Amino acid sequence: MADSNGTLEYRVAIREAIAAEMERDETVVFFGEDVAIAGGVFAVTPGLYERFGDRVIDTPISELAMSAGAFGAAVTGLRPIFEIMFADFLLLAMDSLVNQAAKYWYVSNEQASCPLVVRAAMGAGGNFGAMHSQSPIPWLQGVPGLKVVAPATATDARALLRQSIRDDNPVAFLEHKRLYSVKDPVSDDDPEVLPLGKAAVVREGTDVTLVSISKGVRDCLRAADELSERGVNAEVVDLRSLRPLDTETVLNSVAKTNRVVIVEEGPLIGGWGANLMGIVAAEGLHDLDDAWTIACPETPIPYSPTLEDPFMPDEAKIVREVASRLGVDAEIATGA
Amino acid sequence: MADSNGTLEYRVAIREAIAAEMERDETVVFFGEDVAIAGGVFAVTPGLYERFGDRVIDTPISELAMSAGAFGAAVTGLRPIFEIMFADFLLLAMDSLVNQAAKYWYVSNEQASCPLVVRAAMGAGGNFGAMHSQSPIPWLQGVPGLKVVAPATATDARALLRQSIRDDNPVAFLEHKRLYSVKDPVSDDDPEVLPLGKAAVVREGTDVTLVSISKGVRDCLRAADELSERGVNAEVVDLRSLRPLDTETVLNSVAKTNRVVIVEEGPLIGGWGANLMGIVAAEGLHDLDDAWTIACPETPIPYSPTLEDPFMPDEAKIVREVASRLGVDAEIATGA
Amino acid sequence: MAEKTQSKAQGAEIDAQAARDLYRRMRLIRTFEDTVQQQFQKGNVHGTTHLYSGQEASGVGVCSMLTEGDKVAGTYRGHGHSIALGVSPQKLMDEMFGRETGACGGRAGSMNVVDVESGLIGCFGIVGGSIGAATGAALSEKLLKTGNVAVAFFGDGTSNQAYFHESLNWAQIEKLPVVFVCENNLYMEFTPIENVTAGAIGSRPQAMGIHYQQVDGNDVFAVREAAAEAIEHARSGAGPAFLETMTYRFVGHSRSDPGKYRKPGELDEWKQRDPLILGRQSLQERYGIESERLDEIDADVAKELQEIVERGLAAPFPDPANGGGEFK
Amino acid sequence: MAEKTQSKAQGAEIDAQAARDLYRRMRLIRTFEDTVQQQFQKGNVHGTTHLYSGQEASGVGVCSMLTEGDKVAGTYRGHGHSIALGVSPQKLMDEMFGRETGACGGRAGSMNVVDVESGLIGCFGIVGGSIGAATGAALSEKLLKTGNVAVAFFGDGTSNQAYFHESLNWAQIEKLPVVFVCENNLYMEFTPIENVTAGAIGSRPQAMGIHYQQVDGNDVFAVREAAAEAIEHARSGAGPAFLETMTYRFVGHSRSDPGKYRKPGELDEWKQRDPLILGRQSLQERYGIESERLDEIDADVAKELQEIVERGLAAPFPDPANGGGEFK
Ligand SMILES: Cc1ncc(C[n+]2csc(CCOP(=O)(O)OP(=O)(O)O)c2C)c(N)n1
Ligand SMILES: Cc1ncc(C[n+]2csc(CCOP(=O)(O)OP(=O)(O)O)c2C)c(N)n1
Ligand SMILES: [Mg+2]
Ligand SMILES: [Mg+2]
Repeated sequence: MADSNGTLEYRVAIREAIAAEMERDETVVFFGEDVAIAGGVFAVTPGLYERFGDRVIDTPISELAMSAGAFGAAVTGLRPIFEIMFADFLLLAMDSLVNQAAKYWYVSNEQASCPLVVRAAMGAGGNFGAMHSQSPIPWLQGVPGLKVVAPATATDARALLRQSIRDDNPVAFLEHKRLYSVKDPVSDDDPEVLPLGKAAVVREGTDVTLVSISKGVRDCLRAADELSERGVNAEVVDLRSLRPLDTETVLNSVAKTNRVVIVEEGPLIGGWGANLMGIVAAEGLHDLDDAWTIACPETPIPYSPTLEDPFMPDEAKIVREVASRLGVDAEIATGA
Repeated sequence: MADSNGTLEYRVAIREAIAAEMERDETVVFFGEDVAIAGGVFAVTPGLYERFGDRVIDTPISELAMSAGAFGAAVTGLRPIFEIMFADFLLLAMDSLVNQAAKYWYVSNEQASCPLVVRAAMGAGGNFGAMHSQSPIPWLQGVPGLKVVAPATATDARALLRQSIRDDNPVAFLEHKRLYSVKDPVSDDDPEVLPLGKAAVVREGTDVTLVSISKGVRDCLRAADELSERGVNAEVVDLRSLRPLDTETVLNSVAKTNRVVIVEEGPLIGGWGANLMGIVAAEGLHDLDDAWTIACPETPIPYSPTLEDPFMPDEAKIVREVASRLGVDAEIATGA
Repeated sequence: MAEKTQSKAQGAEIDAQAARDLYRRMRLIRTFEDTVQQQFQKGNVHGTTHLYSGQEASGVGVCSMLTEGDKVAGTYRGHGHSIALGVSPQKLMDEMFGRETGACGGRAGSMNVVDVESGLIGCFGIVGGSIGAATGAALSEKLLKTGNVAVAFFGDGTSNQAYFHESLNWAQIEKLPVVFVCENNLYMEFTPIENVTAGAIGSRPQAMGIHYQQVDGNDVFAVREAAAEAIEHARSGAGPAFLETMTYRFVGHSRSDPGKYRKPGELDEWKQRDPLILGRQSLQERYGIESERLDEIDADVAKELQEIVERGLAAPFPDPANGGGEFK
Repeated sequence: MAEKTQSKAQGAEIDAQAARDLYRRMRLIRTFEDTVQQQFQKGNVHGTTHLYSGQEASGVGVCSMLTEGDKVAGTYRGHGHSIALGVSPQKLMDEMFGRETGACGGRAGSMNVVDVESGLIGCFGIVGGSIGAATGAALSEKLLKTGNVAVAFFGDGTSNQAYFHESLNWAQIEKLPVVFVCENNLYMEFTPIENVTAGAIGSRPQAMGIHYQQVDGNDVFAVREAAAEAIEHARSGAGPAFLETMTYRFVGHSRSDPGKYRKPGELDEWKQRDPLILGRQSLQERYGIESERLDEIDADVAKELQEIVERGLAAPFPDPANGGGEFK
């Protein structure tokens, strides 16, 4: 629901999506550590336990049992949503997600689906240190059968989470911690659901295509604003999901702009950014005049603000790199 | 040691590397499930327990404790090697590998290193089914601090494993199951160790660069032989490791051939192949006339031979695709 | 699932016909496994297999006490769990053969069979997976108020693994209707279980206050009785039950197994307690069924397996063009 | 590490000076944590913090019984473990401030501190990590025959997690010299531990035959005595020991915690058993140390912390150009 300013907070959007689907479908259940009585450590889920009773469950610190429990429940009639508090802890749950849930529909010869959603808070920028700041996308993207969704706005979060819950196979739904408190305008036309695997051109442009997901999209949009003041007209693509991966939307944009910059919060090597670049390059090689990826250094994520800030692929870095490669004055472009 | 034909079996190469390093350095220890008394389910490590006694340890089925145990031992004076029987089970051990071992040297501000090696048998082609056939590279490559090594030949395996054991930080050492029984010629000039992160041009050519790792390199070499009969002169690059990633060797080759084909046993989306392609494309865009990746379908790995065989990116597929894109008669090229 | 429905009505007490069925099912598993072994050697079964030979009374005894809608999670040693539950041996053999007519169309293979219609949510090639999955299935049964239970089969070696600990605790906290069946065949692969396990396995569930029983896993009637109690406990809402069936594997752990780890004489001793021998004795003693009648069953099963192999080898292989494309 | 070396020689019995040191160290932790809290509010400490206030006797009691070369693995609630072990509070505070002079040069932050020179192999932000790491460290001590032990600190809620089960079993099988210290503060974050834990935590190590003791975790002398026994057990080669210290957290779980989950009156009751109050009583009763002497210690510590903050805030931030480049 919109607040009095007509905006919706990201964390509220998540809560509303869960509530709406639990209302709509009795088989939807939700569990995680301190998600019920306490309402979650990021204050995302207060009120759900009061409203849905024993369908909202506080669990022990047992990430693997949660993941396997969601799998077992999903293949026997429930549609579980479960929360892994920090995405970094997904590593403890991965055997079940990857070896059980992601493979079930295919290996069972399509006898049965496995409709589960794992939600997790990801991302750096909050000085949480190396084990509470990672993006899990590199670990998860190369798993056929596991969809990976990461919304950039509150309204997208609501619609994509509702669709993820309705999806008949496993979805990793990743919420960037730096987005929980952002607010986005809502309107009556906002769709109830958005399809998984459909990217969006969130800003039209002609000179260069900026591609990202989750928080990175917001950085790209701000960078595009700044670049436009320097005469660079950037198009921005929000991938919304990394599996399924909508390469077509990216290729169409690149065919127009002939330049692509992919912005990833994570390492270059083994990251989704260069992976997408490789797919785009193979298919659209002769459309490309320039192409590069802006990612993080190849180290763990440091704690201190003076180390973490420059570690991030932020707006300033995007503006600087695009301006310099496109021959626009970088100094002016960074707003200095 | 070479057998009477002057060749070395891949599994023996692994065994010799472990034995040589245990001999050389008393702090090297080795543990895993049934690796000691039974000598390992792939018959890789018989004799080590008899030779090194309590430095070779049979463990319970506790992949996470093994991984964390290796970490704790590595930061307090041992150099553990441990075996995860099938690489698919690495998912159970990943929290410690990624959140503890890979980050230690950096996060501790370089106070201490974490010299451990995790060995695992990976790969499809043996009809082991979806949970015993995976390549774990997509899960592991995007982890700064964790080296990923996967040798293609017995002699490389020996030299790379010895160097991995000597390396001061964690290495995932991946052995393709279909390679254990291959034999490669040995010579007195074989190096004792090979550096990690250095690719090798294992066949020189001028028309197209084929890039792979592990078993894929052997498929590329055979494909190159066949292609040469059709007049296509392929260069083959063995990456040897995927982190560090030797993009320079690939770029140098591509500058010469102007065409690159990357062959990966794994999915395209989220895979290392397209990731490398993206890095190469960004740096060598204007050298490239053609570029594509040969990977597996985006599904789990099927069991039945009639499903698994065509699932693999094998020699025939490489020949067919290269021949067809280079305008050589594909039918002849496939050897039909 | 006629047998299962019947047995629910009766508790562990059964008539001669049902008793004969128990024996038949154990024989079916044994002959199935012998056949898999032969067919493996002929190159018709691929990859690897883990046979259930020697442990038949455990799976058959437990599954014979289940009822319509109950769920089972088996292991990579799952042919026995599957057949005990009522999965068609034809579909199972066809799966081993990698045929389109297999339980999973040839996609799964020996270690990962799923058969939803029988309640087999899956066989789990990765140790411990069955425990986590059955716990989740039990969450469904509880929240959907079905009155059903879920059963997890797993081995002794699995008690040292993450899924075991986390799932047992969660199941007990949530009072889930799940029965944990630990088939203790004394070895984790080639390693004697005591070498890798601290304390008795049974003391672990007991430390969590979980209802625990240990039973002779080679005596199908003893297993039935114990299973009746365990299942009743779980079904009643009192929380999980843990049943440890003491048994022994007569064949290699998987297809390549030197068997050197066995203690001298151990295999022979256990073979005297072969579940089929014990089963025959019980049928004679309890129901007066003559040896000849049981020989007839054996012959009948042998014939059934022959026909299964013939049909299976004649079945088509799956076409890679079907499915295998974009993931749903 | 003078205190530690000394205490080894003496066992749990100590003289007045050493007793005063124990008290001082507990006060140092408390004041350190209060200071972190203040500095967090001022924006000088970043991210999140989990304070040890109320649990001081546990860490100080255990670490006071360690000797040169012993290893400790702490948790995200690790400032107390670190200071108890002898990590410089200046280096620790500088780390919270994100400075180059911090224990890890500002790379680690509150949750992941490593201080090799003190034997702190790490603080583990991910629950259970400390257990696995200390078990591995104990493998080193055993195979390298150092005569040292490794200690894992962790909370009650962590007893439901994978690392706990797998590592305890392995440690017992291998008879590793590791002491598992479970600091039972009654809550897993905001959830009463009994809501998420089946049975008593202590019955779990006992089920594996692991030496187990439970002790009043707010009485530093009681903890010392129990720790002496546990450490001696581990050091002797008899295998791991498990010590459960019963205690209570006086502040929020982490920086944002409404505290609504506490039972009425519970906090007040525990505050009467504040380890610092109990410590003062013991020092008076056992050693006749007057209250004024202890007030002097308090004042001294307060001054020390003030200086620490001043120096810390004057220290340089790390330069991203140093390190952070290619991984070794
Ligand atoms: C997580 C995991 N680790 C290792 C293996 C390899 N493995 C397959 S069966 C087995 C032994 C299991 O022993 P137990 O639980 O006693 O069952 P049994 O085979 O005796 O029936 C092992 C180690 C596996 N499948 N999964
Ligand atoms: C694997 C994992 N899951 C969840 C968390 C988030 N978390 C941090 S502390 C904590 C509670 C731990 O409780 P307990 O073990 O009792 O220790 P305490 O905080 O009370 O000292 C949780 C759930 C985590 N850090 N790691
Ligand atoms: Mg066993
Ligand atoms: Mg606690």
